[in-house]
Amino acid sequence: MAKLESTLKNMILSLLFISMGMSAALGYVYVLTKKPIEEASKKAETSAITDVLPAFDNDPLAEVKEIEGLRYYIGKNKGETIGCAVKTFTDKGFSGHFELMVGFKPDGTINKIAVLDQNETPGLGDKMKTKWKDQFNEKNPSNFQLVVKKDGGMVDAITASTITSRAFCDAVSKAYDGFMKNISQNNK
Amino acid sequence: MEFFNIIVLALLVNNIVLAQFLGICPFMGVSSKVSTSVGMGAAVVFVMTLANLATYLIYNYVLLPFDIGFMQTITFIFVIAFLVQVVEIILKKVAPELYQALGIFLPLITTNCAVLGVALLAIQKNYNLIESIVYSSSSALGFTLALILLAGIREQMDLNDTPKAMKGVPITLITAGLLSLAFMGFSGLVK
Amino acid sequence: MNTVILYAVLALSSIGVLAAIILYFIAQKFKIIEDPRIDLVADLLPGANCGGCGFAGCRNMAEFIVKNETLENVSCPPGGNDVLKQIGPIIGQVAEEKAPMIAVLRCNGSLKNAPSKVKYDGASSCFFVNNLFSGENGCPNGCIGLGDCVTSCLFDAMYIDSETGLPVIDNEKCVACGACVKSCPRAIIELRLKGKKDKRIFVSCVNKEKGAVAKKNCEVACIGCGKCVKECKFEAITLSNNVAYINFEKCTLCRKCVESCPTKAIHEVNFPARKNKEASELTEKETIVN
Amino acid sequence: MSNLKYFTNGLIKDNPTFVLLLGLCPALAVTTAAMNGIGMGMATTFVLLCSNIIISLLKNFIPDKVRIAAFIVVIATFVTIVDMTMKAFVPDLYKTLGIFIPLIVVNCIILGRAEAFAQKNSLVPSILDALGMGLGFTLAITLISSVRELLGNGSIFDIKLVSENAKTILIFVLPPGAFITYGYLVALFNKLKNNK
Amino acid sequence: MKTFNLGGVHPEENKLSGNSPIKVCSIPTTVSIPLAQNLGAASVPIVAKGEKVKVGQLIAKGEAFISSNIHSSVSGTVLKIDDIMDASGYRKKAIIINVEGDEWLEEIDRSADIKREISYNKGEIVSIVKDSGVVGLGGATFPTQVKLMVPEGKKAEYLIINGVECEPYLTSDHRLMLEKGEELLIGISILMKALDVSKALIGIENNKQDAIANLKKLAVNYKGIEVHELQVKYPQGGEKQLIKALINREVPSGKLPIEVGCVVNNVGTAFAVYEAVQKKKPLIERVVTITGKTVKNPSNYMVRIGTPLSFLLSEADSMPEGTGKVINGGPMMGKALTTLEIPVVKGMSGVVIMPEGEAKRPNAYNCIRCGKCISACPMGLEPYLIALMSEQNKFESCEGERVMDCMECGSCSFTCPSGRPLLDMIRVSKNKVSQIIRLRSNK
Amino acid sequence: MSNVFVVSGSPHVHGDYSVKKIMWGVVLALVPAMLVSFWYFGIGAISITLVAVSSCLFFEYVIQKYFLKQEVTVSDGSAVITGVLLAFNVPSNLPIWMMIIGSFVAIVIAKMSYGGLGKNPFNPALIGRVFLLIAFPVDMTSWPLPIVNRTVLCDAVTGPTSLGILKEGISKGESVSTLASNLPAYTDLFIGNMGGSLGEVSAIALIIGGLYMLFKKIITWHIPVSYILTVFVFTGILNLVNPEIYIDPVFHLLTGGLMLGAIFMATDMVTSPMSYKGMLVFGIGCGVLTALIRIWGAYPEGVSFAILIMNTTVPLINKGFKPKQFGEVNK
Ligand SMILES: Cc1cc2nc3c(=O)[nH]c(=O)nc-3n(C[C@H](O)[C@H](O)[C@H](O)COP(=O)(O)O)c2cc1C
Ligand SMILES: Cc1cc2nc3c(=O)[nH]c(=O)nc-3n(C[C@H](O)[C@H](O)[C@H](O)COP(=O)(O)O)c2cc1C
Ligand SMILES: Cc1cc2nc3c(=O)[nH]c(=O)nc-3n(C[C@H](O)[C@H](O)[C@H](O)COP(=O)(O)O)c2cc1C
Ligand SMILES: Cc1cc2nc3c(=O)[nH]c(=O)nc-3n(C[C@H](O)[C@H](O)[C@H](O)CO)c2cc1C
Ligand code: SF4
Ligand code: SF4
Ligand code: SF4
Ligand code: SF4
Ligand code: FES
Repeated sequence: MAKLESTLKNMILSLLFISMGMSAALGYVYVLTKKPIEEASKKAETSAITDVLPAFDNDPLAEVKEIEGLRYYIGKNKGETIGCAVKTFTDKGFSGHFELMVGFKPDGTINKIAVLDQNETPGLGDKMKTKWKDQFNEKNPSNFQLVVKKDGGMVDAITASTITSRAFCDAVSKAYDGFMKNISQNNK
Repeated sequence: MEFFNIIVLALLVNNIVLAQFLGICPFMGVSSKVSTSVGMGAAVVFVMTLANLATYLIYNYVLLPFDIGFMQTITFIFVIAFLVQVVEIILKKVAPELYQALGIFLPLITTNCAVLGVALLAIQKNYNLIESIVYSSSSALGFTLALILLAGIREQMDLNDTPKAMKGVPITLITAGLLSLAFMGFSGLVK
Repeated sequence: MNTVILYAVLALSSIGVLAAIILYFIAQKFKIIEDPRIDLVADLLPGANCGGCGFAGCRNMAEFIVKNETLENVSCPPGGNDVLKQIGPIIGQVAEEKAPMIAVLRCNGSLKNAPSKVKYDGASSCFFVNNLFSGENGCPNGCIGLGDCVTSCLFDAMYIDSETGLPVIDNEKCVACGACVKSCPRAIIELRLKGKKDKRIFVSCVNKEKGAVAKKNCEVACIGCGKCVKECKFEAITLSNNVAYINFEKCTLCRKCVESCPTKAIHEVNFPARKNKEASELTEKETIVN
Repeated sequence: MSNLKYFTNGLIKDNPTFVLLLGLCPALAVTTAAMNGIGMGMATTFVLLCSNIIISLLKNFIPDKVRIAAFIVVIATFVTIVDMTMKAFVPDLYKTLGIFIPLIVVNCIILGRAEAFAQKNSLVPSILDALGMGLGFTLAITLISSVRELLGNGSIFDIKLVSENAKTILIFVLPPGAFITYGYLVALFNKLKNNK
Repeated sequence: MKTFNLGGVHPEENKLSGNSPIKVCSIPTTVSIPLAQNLGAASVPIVAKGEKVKVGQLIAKGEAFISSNIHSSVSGTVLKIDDIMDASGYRKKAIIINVEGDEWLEEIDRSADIKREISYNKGEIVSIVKDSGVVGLGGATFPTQVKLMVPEGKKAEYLIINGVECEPYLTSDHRLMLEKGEELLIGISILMKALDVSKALIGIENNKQDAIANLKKLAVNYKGIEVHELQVKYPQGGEKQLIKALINREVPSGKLPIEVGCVVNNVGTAFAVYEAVQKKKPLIERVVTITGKTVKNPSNYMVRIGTPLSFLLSEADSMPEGTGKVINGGPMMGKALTTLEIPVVKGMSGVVIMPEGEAKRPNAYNCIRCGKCISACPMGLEPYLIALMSEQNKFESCEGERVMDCMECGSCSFTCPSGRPLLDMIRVSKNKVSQIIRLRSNK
Repeated sequence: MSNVFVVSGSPHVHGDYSVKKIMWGVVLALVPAMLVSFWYFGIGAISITLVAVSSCLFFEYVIQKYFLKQEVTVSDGSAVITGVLLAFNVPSNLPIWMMIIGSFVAIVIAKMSYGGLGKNPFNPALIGRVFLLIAFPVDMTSWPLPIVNRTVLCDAVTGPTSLGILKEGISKGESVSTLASNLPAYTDLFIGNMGGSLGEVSAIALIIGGLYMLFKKIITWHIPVSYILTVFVFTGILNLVNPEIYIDPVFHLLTGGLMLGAIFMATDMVTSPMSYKGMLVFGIGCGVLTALIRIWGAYPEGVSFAILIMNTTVPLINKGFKPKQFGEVNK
């Protein structure tokens, strides 16, 4: 079969048909994947919350509070508040922005921390994803100074990544302050 | 100061070629002579700024209102390809000499990830219209800068008889690597 | 839900149609008349942009072919005759069937045949030496052996034999682009008919000096004695400026002249060995390089 | 040419990454870990395959003047499909590959192939060509990313080969390392190819 | 002290023969007088085989505009006109004469008297210079009469006399200035008259104090002639450099000295002009320095043109064992010879003999981009760049780098720490570029 | 005559410069600084220097002999300079294997890949050093403190460099005057009694070497002087604006590798411009970048990066700043 000539009519028609067909296909796939995408992002959040809080039986996502840019997820077990996961962030990282999920026990003690989203340098700043962050577990910022040792605090910095470590502390402090101000009183 | 930050960041610290790996194909292909790389750079600055303006408008005034953000990629690339073709046709007629110098690169620009990449990144970074234009033009200038530096070095290497095994692509890639190594010195200049 | 699909279809289609219309009108308005055949020809060329044809890249050659509508004087070494044959119909020409050629070195002034009288110490360039003096062996027309031809060959078809100090042409690789011919400051290399079964006969000397002088510098110089001219029944050999030349279009490869030359300046290549033992030494060893 | 040849061409003779030097950006950007290489390669192969199929089927319905536009629409569609699918089902990989998923659109390989091949050939060779090219690309970038992961992180496919505290040559997972690794691999590839 | 500002080098001076007075070389049994002895077209012979000639008799005529006459330097019979090896390294036509006695043309004044007053006018001087076959003896052998005909619209202000002799080893000009000062100054006055200029400047490097003193003393009697002492720096003898050093004017790229109102002549040329005009003696002999570190008696000889070099060397008893290189001219610009069987010609100011060790060039390595060649180049070129471009056959680019301005002084090759044969490659480029230029102007 | 004459184009004599003389001259000029480093950093410094030099020589030999198959020119001394300068740019307690990697990068990647001496666009020693800095940031930034004539191989006492102290402090919001007590005295800085890379510490030793090279005409004054002067003026102006944030320029001159960089590394003829004008532009560029990076960049020390970045511009500078030509025709 011969190729279609490049007349105006043919050009428009063929492009039109292709565009229509393709965009219809796209729209269809979009509709199909919409749910799974939402679920996937929910799952990521839930699993982070699960990571940082002690066992809970409610759906923290349902009771999320958003105050001043931080999100608070309350975890309850048999109706009793067992803690709060705070989604926090900092812009002071070596590569700027990164996000953490910090789990607090009702008294403000840090339970665990998970790293959500970060662009720090592989091998340097991104070591914060490793065991390094476990040093915060079971520490209460009221007596555990969230400042790297170099600056007179109590946190061991990641080697050669003081900037990241400082930013990490910044994010955790932000979460702690917010938690103390907005959540722990409310719940008391 | 905000603009200054965007410019320094895009031009030096996060240079789209040397740190973000966008537009490597033309970076490798059109960097053998300084004069052509200047032409290519100019073409990219022009197209990239124009494309960013267009994609910004389309995204914010067509895709978002209709809630079809997922059509981003397809509409953007379409608009870019369209723009490039228009520029090519017009250039061929209006400035044939410029076309002789840049003509072959214009099709290359469509297939240059930098243009689409920067358009996507500008949306991702939530820039407003002016920021987005500043960002795209300084990214393009960053591309041009890297391109011209590499072209200078390649011209010099051309006279210098590089070892056969390394000649051509390998040594160009390694030079780009060392260029990127040097550019890491800019890191932290602005946040 | 379906509105999403609807919007998507509408948005893309309208952008598409709009773009097509604008593009069409712009294309009309800014139309340039360029011979479409240029594209066709350029598509056929190998695209190696090797410059072997003498143009700056394949497209330039395509433009030349189309503009002049001729295939005369053009050749594409990597593509060979096949490509020209394919191009022919596009420009309404039949490619001239060119007999295959090959580069031939017309000098045998090896280190042994023409020993060095002085020593040269400087830039490795035949061109330069040619301007400086007659060369280490004193022959003002002979091969200098610094390999300007070798560097000019884009096809790796030449190398300098360290024993003879002369360039050797690899029959397998040579595509007869003639780059070496142009690069030799002494016009020693010639493109000659490849010959049936690669058989060739030629005078391997270009020295224009008088016989005695030439002979003093180089044992195998053509001394212009004219014996071969008399021997050749096909009038293929001419003598001028004290040196004989065999016209390859007239030569029938009968090999008579080879034996007649007192200085063994006429070379035969790729002939079977002769019965006569002495003469067989004349047969140039075929160098086959892998 | 036998059909098989269409397939094998992309692997060595016309390897998109080492010989044709198309699609350099992903080959440098996402190759910090071997896994990324595979993911990117597969995504690209998928788009390549689908668009080659559609284009070779549609080629006669597309007038020359709009052929590029039409190719782009087709390719962009499949890219967006991949994009959404990966977002839904492999969100972690999706995150690391980042902007380079939508950029498959412009990835010169695909355009190059659509222009050079699918437009001129029928269905079967187009499919084989797409598979060959895709596989060639995948193998090549997986190779690059393995080297980089090994040197820069001491691991391969996330399996640590050296102790947790051992020092690795970080720079290989950073941009300069990408260029340098790629450069030497191209040199090596040329050398092996020429020696054959 | 004056000198030029840009570039320049200072090779070891080695003026070994500076103190040895000019000796007269005896006459050989045959002489070969090449027909190509000047820049421009070769001369056309007007004698035939078997013809008898006298000393000073015209034997070949310069017919082209830039060409020059040739006279017999001996008396005898023309043996043949044949190809002989000459200093160019190729065989060229020469008139070969069998020497019989020493019979001069009558009109030539062979007395030692100095003839001071100049009885010819401008036009007559030029035609005598032309008839006598005087060419530039500074090395370029440019026919002197052409220089004396200042083109329409140009005006000469200064006559510049080149007594610099910046080449290491050579001393022929030095000895001439010392021994023939008076004649030299008269020659200069003749040139001044021919050019219609009122000022002549003699530039001499300060390693020739005796010559400077001698000329300064004599010059007081000559109006308009000044002697200038110059700092030693190679290549001050290059005419553009000399003009820059003496009157601080720069000859524009691609232009001749007359552009800035100068005509430059060598001291040897001025002396030859004196002899031609005042003594009716054509250019049949010249001073040649025979020198070298291994040479027993480095000395200066007055030699008849056409004398075989081997004859001259055996007369000077100076062909030491272990000779590696014999150079026609100085070590910076001279030409290495392939054989001693070549005749002395008008352009031969000296012969430097080098032992094998000294003759060996250093091994060449990569350019280390040290820039020494740039600071050495008196023309402000970038020799490293031109040489690299030339190696890569990028001759169009070479033209853009003004390769044609290079005067082949060799300062660049001399300084290059990597031993690169820069000038060799630049010469290739100059040749190719002039081909390109010729092709272009033919189109 | 039995002699075979040699024929060549002119000139037939050659000056007494040679690559070997130049390179070994630089090595000699490096000796004072080397001795100071041995004095302050002891065996660590000696072994690091030895390892760097010998591995540079080894890599160059292997590549020339077995890969490029060309004449081996390791004796020209350029690889020795690269080795010494590389060693000068690292802390004396750097693990040996890292030093070997650094030498590999410097010689194989930065130099021999381009074809060897004279062809590399980037300063090999600096490429080696920056590569190490980015690859092993921890080891490359823990500096042993100088102890006069010490003999312990790996001393545990490490501390930041003066510039490091300054940068840390400023970034925490402290002022220069409060930090001054932590910084070494200027006399110590001048003779080299401070923490830092091997060879960068002693300004006086480096200057002596520089004067020697100037005297021997190995380098010209243009790059070092314009470089140092630019840093002085730049930081001086900032110091005048706000002395509490920007320390005085003399401190900048004496710390970090400025002297080492300006005298030995920016002057590498291979990777610096050819014309005097170009050299001045290069020096000023290095100066501005050094100050920028030191004051606002992520790294406390900017010399290596500044020189490398300027190296990238050298071909363009060479194109833009040609030497003055004789008889230039003004258009
Ligand atoms: C390529 C590169 C990436 C870096 N990434 C990080 C990073 O992710 N986090 C960080 O804190 N510092 C990073 N740095 C900064 C340096 O490691 C710097 O030396 C360090 O922040 C300061 O040293 P200290 O942590 O030992 O005080 C990076 C530097 C470079 C060159
Ligand atoms: C083609 C040509 C024409 C010349 N015409 C003149 C001229 O008209 N007047 C003049 O004074 N010199 C003329 N010269 C001579 C040059 O100025 C110069 O003296 C000569 O080339 C030798 O100079 P050198 O020994 O410095 O190379 C001419 C030279 C050439 C090659
Ligand atoms: C590099 C160079 C060096 C020269 N040195 C001398 C010199 O030392 N003495 C001299 O008389 N001419 C020297 N010349 C030749 C002069 O440039 C010029 O041609 C000559 O003085 C003109 O005079 P003539 O025509 O009488 O020979 C030199 C030329 C060049 C290019
Ligand atoms: C004055 C001078 C400075 C040099 N500086 C360096 C240097 O900083 N780094 C280096 O690797 N080599 C240096 N070299 C040696 C040599 O030039 C260098 O290895 C080349 O860059 C290799 O091609 C220097 C040489 C000289 C003469
Ligand atoms: S044939 Fe010609 S170019 Fe080749 S080596 Fe001989 S002289 Fe040189
Ligand atoms: S350059 Fe000569 S030898 Fe090489 S391919 Fe061309 S004709 Fe043959
Ligand atoms: S020979 Fe030419 S390039 Fe070299 S220094 Fe002299 S004038 Fe300059
Ligand atoms: S003098 Fe030699 S090494 Fe130095 S720049 Fe010139 S050519 Fe290169
Ligand atoms: S993949 Fe080719 S420009 Fe990015």
